[in-house]
Amino acid sequence: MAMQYNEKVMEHFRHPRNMGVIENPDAVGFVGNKTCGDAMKIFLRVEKRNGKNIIKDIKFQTYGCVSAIATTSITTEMVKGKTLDEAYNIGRADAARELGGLPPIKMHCSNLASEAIQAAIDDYRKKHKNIKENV
Amino acid sequence: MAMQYNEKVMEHFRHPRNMGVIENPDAVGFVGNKTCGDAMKIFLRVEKRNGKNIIKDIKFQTYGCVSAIATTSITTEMVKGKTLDEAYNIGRADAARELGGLPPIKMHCSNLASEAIQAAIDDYRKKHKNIKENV
Amino acid sequence: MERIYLDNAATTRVDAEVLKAMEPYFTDDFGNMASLHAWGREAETAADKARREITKKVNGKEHRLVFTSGGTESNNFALKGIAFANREKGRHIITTKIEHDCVLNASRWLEKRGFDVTYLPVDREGFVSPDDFAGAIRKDTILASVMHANNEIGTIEPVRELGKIAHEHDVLFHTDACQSFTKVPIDLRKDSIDLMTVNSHKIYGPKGVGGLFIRQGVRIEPLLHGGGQEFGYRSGTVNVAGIVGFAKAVDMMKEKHIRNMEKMRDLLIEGALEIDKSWLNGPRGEKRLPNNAHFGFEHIEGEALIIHLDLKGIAASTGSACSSKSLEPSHVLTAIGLRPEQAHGSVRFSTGKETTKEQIEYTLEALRESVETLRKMSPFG
Amino acid sequence: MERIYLDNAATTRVDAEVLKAMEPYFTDDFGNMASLHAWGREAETAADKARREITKKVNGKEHRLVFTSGGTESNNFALKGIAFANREKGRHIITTKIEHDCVLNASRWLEKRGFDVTYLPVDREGFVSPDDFAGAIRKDTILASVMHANNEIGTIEPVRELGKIAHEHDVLFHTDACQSFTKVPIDLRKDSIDLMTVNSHKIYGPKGVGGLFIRQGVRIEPLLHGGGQEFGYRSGTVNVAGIVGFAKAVDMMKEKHIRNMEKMRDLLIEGALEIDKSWLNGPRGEKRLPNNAHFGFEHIEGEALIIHLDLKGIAASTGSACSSKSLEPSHVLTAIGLRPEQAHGSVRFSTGKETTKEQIEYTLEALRESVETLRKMSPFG
Ligand SMILES: Cc1ncc(COP(=O)(O)O)c(C=O)c1O
Ligand SMILES: Cc1ncc(COP(=O)(O)O)c(C=O)c1O
Repeated sequence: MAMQYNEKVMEHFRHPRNMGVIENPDAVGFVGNKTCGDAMKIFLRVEKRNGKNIIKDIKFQTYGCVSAIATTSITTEMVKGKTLDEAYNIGRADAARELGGLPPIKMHCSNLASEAIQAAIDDYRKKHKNIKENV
Repeated sequence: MAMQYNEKVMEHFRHPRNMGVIENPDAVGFVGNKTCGDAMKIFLRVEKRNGKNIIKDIKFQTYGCVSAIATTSITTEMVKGKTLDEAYNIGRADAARELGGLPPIKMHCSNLASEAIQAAIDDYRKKHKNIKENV
Repeated sequence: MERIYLDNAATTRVDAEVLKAMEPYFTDDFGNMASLHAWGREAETAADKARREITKKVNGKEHRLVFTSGGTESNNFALKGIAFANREKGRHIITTKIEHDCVLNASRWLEKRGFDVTYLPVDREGFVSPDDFAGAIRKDTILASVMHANNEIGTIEPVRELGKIAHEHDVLFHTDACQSFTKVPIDLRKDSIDLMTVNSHKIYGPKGVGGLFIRQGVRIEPLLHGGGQEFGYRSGTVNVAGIVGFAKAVDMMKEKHIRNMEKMRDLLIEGALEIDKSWLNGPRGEKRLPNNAHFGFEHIEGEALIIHLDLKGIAASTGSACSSKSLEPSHVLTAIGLRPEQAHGSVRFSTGKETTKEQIEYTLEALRESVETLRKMSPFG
Repeated sequence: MERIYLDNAATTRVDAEVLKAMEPYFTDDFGNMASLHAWGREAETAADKARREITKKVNGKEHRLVFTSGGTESNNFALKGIAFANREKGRHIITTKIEHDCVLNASRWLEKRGFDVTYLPVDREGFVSPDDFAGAIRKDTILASVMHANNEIGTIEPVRELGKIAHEHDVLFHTDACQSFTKVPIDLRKDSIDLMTVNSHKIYGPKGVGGLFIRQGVRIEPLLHGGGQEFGYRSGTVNVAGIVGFAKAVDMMKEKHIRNMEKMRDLLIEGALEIDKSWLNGPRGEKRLPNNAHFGFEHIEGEALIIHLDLKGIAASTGSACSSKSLEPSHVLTAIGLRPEQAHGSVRFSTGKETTKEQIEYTLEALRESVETLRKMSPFG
């Protein structure tokens, strides 16, 4: 079946937002692997503002298909500026919806982006907890 | 399957030779029936020449398909002027050959013409025998 | 010599506009629907548009149209696919004695594979009786297949009634609509149809293209296994140009075309019945296909008549044994109770959207002459 | 933007001359081959001429070409038809792990119907070993089906050797020649082939048309039952226009076209292998389809690469899981021993008779860029 990606998906595939790495990030999330054909790495820069942990900057690297790349791209846009709690709750359906839909068979690809962000937030929380405990 | 009749078959179908009846014929042969879709009637006028029984005139009527009509037509041409013995031996393959071939599925239709002639000759011989015996 | 084509039930001319609609899909947008790239997307878009348009014509909201190579494939797919997928439910199938050979021979094949098939009789006009139909349904009946309209004698079967009865007994209902599609209204939902066979070459579309409408949720096994095209129901690279042509043909069939077929059919019937010892097979009026006229002539063998007409440039067809490979007269004519000699003398004329009054007049004249000539040639005449 | 089509193994453009040859059979000589009248005879004459011409190309003196709707139908017909017709003789079938989905899925269906299928492995270049083949033959083996050339990696199988072995053991030999037909010589007699699948849309002919060569005397059951067309082997109104187009396409394939495909293929292979961490799948030289180039690129996911190239106007294909409905990487790439991550990064380019050097150069430039961009995007790059 020819994949019928919409304009917005293609725009994010062509010009992924927030693609790249953050040097010395506050947190990193990595999910997927080469064997299953999709893998993502998320880099976070977190800032405390009014007592809240805000995602100040986010970058990603993705190995995967068009859907994987486009959902990572849009998800990073969606979470930027959000608190970690808010970001954690952005599910896969949100990214697909924000993209205006994905081919049915491709819906599974949108899981990975939110999982990668959750992994990065988990990483941040773990590090932070450790810091607190070590203080 | 479209039936591919050759020119000669079509010529005999279009313009059957010896079609019609002989009034007060010397012999008549009838084979086939409506149920099986083919039926033929042969009328003979027989003449003794040099001690031989010669077919002087022959006419036919045929109910049937293109092959049936064309083979009757050509068979009457083939036997005209022949002795009864010669005519009796003209088989079905001869008519089909003389026509330049028939579609394989139609070969059975060529039986009927020679059978009708044989029936007419049988009729003639029966009558003749009777005449002799009755003299 | 003008040539007059009155065999539109066998196949039709591809309309020039249909060909025009197809052309880009041969040489420009020629892609494989399964491809990821632009060519693939163009092909898929075109095929899906065609699918939607055709489906709309028959109110197929709950159905999926699966494209196939024609009516024969669709009927084989429907019967064998339903039988194999539902054999745990039962092994009994109901059909009729007057179906197209492809339904009958697929049924016979299924009989050899352990299925039990009832072939319903029809009356003298070719109608299946709803009572017979209801009476044939058993506990283990899984499928009933009754054609929408008969290809020889033009009888339009009471599918709405039959479909309703089938559904009351939880039996799937299939109809072969190759002859009636776009010519006789049908509504997949209101007519309780689970599966419907259609094809393109009877309605001025290309040969080699057909479809099977399948109600969603119906269990059916593919006939062609492979790459999983057509929602997994029918594998094989999709014939996009053909499908586009099919949709265009469906779109082009208008009320006025059907009215013309009907008018020409009626002129033909009127004129032919003036010939001595002739009769009409199939019903008259509303319950007859708009383009079908089917006659019997006593003391005439059909093939000879067809070829005689052919020599005068007229195309028609016959159910005579002599024209068939089996050398049996048409099973349809036998089923309506004709004696063999009556079946031998049968001729079908099927009018088209382009048939003219002049053509019908010329045909009637030729018919009269040919019947006379052949009767004169016959020992029965 | 110039658009460059390098997916000729998926399907090809219908050649303008092929379309021209077909046109009269849509709108003028549109008859049904089964009809008795002039239109029917014209159709039959055209189809028989096409049949003879195509058959001559492969020295099919002892074979009958039965027209079908394409490669998928022919393969389903061959496997199921031989299996059902010869099941008294035995229930074992041999095929390979790298057949087209239609052979594999027809085989799996037969397994559910009581047949036993051996799927032979292949080596890293995709070759079936004649020793393995001979070793797999059992007393109850009725059929072996090995493709002539693989559609993904272009490997040309040693069918002559395999056919000979099959015949020595009284096993029928079928080959799927959809990819190789007219491009790689084959001789039905010398290559000991009983059945051969061919299709039209891979060689600049129309989609929806194919054929199965059947050696006379081979017992085979029809897949499509019905009116008894095609010598009783394949029912359904014959797609005359399509068949005429198929024959024209066969006729038009000339040595120079094949030489061009080959030259362009080699340029592509040479250039692509200069890219870092790239490799060629399938063999080199004589034993490779003239139009097939199949690469792997490390750290690349195939679908993303295909769409990247598509944005640059280039059509290619991939065996990546992401591009398939099953979400499994290509069974062919798995069979030659690629790890899943290697299979994901695979791309097939298939050249055509019209492919130019400039197109290949542009493609190589685009390929280099796309691979670089995607690798930069990747966490593994
Ligand atoms: C009623 C009916 N069913 C099925 C078919 C077979 O369709 P096709 O010729 O497209 O295979 C036909 C016509 O040939 C038909 O008239
Ligand atoms: C090797 C092979 N076999 C079979 C097929 C199926 O042929 P078709 O698309 O004509 O059904 C193809 C192409 O799709 C193929 O490449």
